[in-house]
Amino acid sequence: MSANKHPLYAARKAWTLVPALVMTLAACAAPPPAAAPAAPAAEQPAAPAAEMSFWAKAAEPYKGVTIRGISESTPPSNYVKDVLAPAFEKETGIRVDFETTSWDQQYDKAIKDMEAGTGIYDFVYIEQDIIYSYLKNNYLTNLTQMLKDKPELASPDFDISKFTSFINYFKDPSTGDVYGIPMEAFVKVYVYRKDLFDDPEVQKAFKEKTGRDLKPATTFEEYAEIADFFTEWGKDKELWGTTVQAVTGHPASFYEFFETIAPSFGVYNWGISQDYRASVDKGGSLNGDKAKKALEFWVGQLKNAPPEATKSTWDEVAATFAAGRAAQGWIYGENVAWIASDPTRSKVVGKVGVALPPTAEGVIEEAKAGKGYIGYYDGGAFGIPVSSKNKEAALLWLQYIGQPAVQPEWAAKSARIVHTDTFNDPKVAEMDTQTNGYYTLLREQGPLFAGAPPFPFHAQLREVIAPFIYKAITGELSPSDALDQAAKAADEELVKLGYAK
Amino acid sequence: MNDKNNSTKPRQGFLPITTNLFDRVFISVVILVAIHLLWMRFLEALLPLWIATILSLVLAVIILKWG
Amino acid sequence: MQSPRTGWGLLAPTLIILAITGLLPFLYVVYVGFFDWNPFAATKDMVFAGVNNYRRLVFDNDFLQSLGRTLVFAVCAVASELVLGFLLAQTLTKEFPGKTFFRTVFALPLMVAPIAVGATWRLLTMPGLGPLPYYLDKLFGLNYNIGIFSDQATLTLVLMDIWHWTPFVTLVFLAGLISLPKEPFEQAQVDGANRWQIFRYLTVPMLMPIILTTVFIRMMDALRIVDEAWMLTNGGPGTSTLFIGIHIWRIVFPKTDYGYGSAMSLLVLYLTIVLCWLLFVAITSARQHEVEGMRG
Amino acid sequence: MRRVPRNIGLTVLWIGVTILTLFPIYWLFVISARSRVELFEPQRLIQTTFFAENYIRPLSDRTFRGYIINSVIIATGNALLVTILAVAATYALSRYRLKGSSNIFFWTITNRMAPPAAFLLPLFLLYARVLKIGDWKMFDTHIGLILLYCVFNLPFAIWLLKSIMDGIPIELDEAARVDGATTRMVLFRIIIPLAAPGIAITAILSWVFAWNEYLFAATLTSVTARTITTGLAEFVTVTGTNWGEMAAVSVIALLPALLFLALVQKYIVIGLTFGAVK
Repeated sequence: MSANKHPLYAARKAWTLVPALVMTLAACAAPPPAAAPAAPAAEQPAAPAAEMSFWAKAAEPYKGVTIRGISESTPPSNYVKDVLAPAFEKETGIRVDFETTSWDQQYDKAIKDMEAGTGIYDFVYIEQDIIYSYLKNNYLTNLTQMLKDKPELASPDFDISKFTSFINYFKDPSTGDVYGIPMEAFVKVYVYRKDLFDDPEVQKAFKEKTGRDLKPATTFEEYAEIADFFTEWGKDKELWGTTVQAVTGHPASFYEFFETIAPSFGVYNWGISQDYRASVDKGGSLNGDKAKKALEFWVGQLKNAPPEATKSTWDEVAATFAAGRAAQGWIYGENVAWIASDPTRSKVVGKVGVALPPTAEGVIEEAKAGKGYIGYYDGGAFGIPVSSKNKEAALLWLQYIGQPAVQPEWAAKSARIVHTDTFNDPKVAEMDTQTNGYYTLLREQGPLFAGAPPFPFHAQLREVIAPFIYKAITGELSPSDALDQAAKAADEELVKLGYAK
Repeated sequence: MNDKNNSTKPRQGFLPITTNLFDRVFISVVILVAIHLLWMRFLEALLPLWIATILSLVLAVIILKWG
Repeated sequence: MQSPRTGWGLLAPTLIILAITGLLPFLYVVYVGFFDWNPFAATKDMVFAGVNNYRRLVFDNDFLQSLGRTLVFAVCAVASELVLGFLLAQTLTKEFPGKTFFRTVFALPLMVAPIAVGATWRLLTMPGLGPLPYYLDKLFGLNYNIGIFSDQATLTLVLMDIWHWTPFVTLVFLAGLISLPKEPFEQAQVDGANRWQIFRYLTVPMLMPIILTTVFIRMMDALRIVDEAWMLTNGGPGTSTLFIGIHIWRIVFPKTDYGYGSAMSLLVLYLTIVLCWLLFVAITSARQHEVEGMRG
Repeated sequence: MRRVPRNIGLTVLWIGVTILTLFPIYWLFVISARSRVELFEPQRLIQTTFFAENYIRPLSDRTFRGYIINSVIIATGNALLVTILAVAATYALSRYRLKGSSNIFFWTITNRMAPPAAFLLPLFLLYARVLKIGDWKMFDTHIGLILLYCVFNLPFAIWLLKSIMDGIPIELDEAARVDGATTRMVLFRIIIPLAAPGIAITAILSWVFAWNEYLFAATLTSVTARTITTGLAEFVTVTGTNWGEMAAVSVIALLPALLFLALVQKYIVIGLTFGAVK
């Protein structure tokens, strides 16, 4: 048989198609030359002339350096990437390559880089809950020390004392030295549908049913009552009584329980004791009565939540509330702003009420006395890995994003506040009205909330406990059994990790 | 072909398939791992692990030679 | 016969690249597998642990369960794909209006990125947001919620995998069916064999190498499914779809338990290789059989 | 006699199959055309409005266009490399009596079997610390991913091409050799033309797999070589998964693959036929 007569010989054309295709594709995908001018230039924060000369002068030796950073792709980060980084480059000649990616990816990559000491990243996003792990492993540069050592790099305009109390989470507890410059901060608050709560007819129906006046819940009994009522009332209206952030398989459900529900029942620090014990008989409170009551309450609210609750992370919970599918719920503060103000994303613009989360008896008093807390103060900062090879340029950059001049615009664009003064800005005041007082709450009640407990084993322990919470959600385990088993597993893990003796 | 070593030539031993040297090494390693894992799961409480090691090495020799 | 040296020369680049990107990391994982190593433990250093990781593994119920459910998933998915793929390939050997169009469109899922497949199915099945739960409830009164019911979640994952990979199986089978010699079939019809007999005694044996090869390549991929399942269910509800790939991911990433995760990876790799090797041997002997059968 | 109605039946069957095949993709498109306020409307199967912003925003974002270009470079580079290597390798495995060639064949395939998660750490170390020249690292480079994708594409390509090579009668080579042809001539004049459909399929499937890969790309790239699939993960954020834009980018990512499919659909089965014969 000769090659030419082979039946497949004709099909050879397919081969010639490949390069042609590739070229077509490349042509399609290539950007038009010079099509994207530095758009953000117009939004550049106006800085006084004197400061400009400081940045330019201090950055002189580092001109042309590229620093690289990584963060989660959030509105505050995207603002940094799109606005602040180009502005900084323009002033200093230091280029900022800023990688924004998903939440788990940014952790993984930053940790790999710092653990291996490769020095890929010159600044990394530090979420509040991971800082203690990073500090334990000496991943981060001491910024206070570095500013002292290199006064020529210290901006006259950068002042640690201008920050809100949130910056305390990024200090080494023993020395008070700062390791991260906060770039976002929120609290997880109780939100409710103001329009429904204020509706006379709804109020009447509620009064008839329960004998009480309809107002935002301050206790869990009231919360459950309101949830029951609205679930019943909203049966044919696509409305449910509460949101529950109860996805299984994703840490979001673990966080809602341990950072919001459990503390407001009086179980702090995940129920882990000072000497790192979890179960009650070893001195912890993870499977104590309060924790069990809290889990029972929370899982019990699933019946009042829309069907997507068990697939809901913080994203979907916010989306659910924004779609007008829940009468009340716990929502991370960074979402409150857009839910209350952005009509392209939310159906409940202008109908959102914000209040302190409901609490069990005595918890508010404990929080005020500084012995406890009622919910989660979340946020993140940028820090410089010890392995970075461009620490000086990165230090300038961190001061740049920490200076007062850039704060108001940034806050208005992405609902985050890290400076005390920012609260007074007119733009923020306007947002405050739109959200019915979220920013006032953040300012005045912020200290009642707290960040994650100072564990150097945050993610490790979370992964051990979380499956039991998942099983409580699906009903595979009763809340009581789930916490008993979780406490046992947590104790074993803490011994294995070498923290508990 | 002038093979210096005959063992790389495929042959039929007591194993149900035709094997060459690499195959037999591979089978030995697979069995070695399997024996150790099963030993740890079921027998280690009674007998120490090194017995498994000796056992699987003996088996490996048998397979390499006559497999 | 040409000199083996040219042959090795042609093979060398492949072997070198695979040695660097495949073998080297493998050796490193073997090494780490013998250590206790978690950078966020009280001691962040690697501590030699002998076979302790493996000792823990064989008693680790979470791991064994995860292994079990991965296997169940892979077998269910691949078996369904084989049956469906075979039936659809049969229909494609015949002429009917619109065949080319259907065949082309059918290959579409193959082109979608696994992570996008997961996202697509999540949008499809998300309660409150997806049409599937809505219409199942409206039309059949079925309470479909993959956030609560584990069997539904597993079933949905199997369906997703079928949707994604049946086209591939179908195309391979179609290619196989087209290339079968015609004569034995004509002869069998002359001899009065019925359809079942033709299928049982002619088609299946002659297609055996292809069937086995397809099982081989599909099993290999189904056992290490991560992206799609991660996007669709996150391993939930509870831990009911926590496949081994996701389980390892959890151990290695958020938990940063590098030693244990490495040991686990290796054990899974070991099991996959053994399974695939058995299939491989079966394929080789099936081919030999076929060759001998043709000669005989 | 029964033939006509039965084949109409097949058409009906395939219409059903096609609807099932297309519906998830259609839904992806529907979501990509919806604004966030429209998301919770599962009952609306027909999309009448089009929220173009989902497409405009990523497409007007320079970084995102960069991702697409990176994906094109990496997928194409990898497909070409894999195809060339696989042709050479399978030719060697098929035509030369190499010691332990079936073992080598099996070993190459095992490279595809590893559960990737644990292998990312050594790969990261390898790329960030070992494979570097001065300041240049393999980390976050196109060439790095092109080489890495060989790990899962080469086994597949070799598996596919090996049987194709075996299917080409060895007598053809021998006849050519008798006429004085060199190895290169045999390869280019006989083997490659004959195996062309199979080679094309190999290249296309490799391209698709490389285009779609997520995990390695997410770990081993940072800014300069990020691909479109890693871009997808950026939409899953604390402030709400941006399903609309994510779906839009998925649709965009699907387009080149679709184009491929439309252009080569004729050869897919022919290409596989060759491979499946033996």
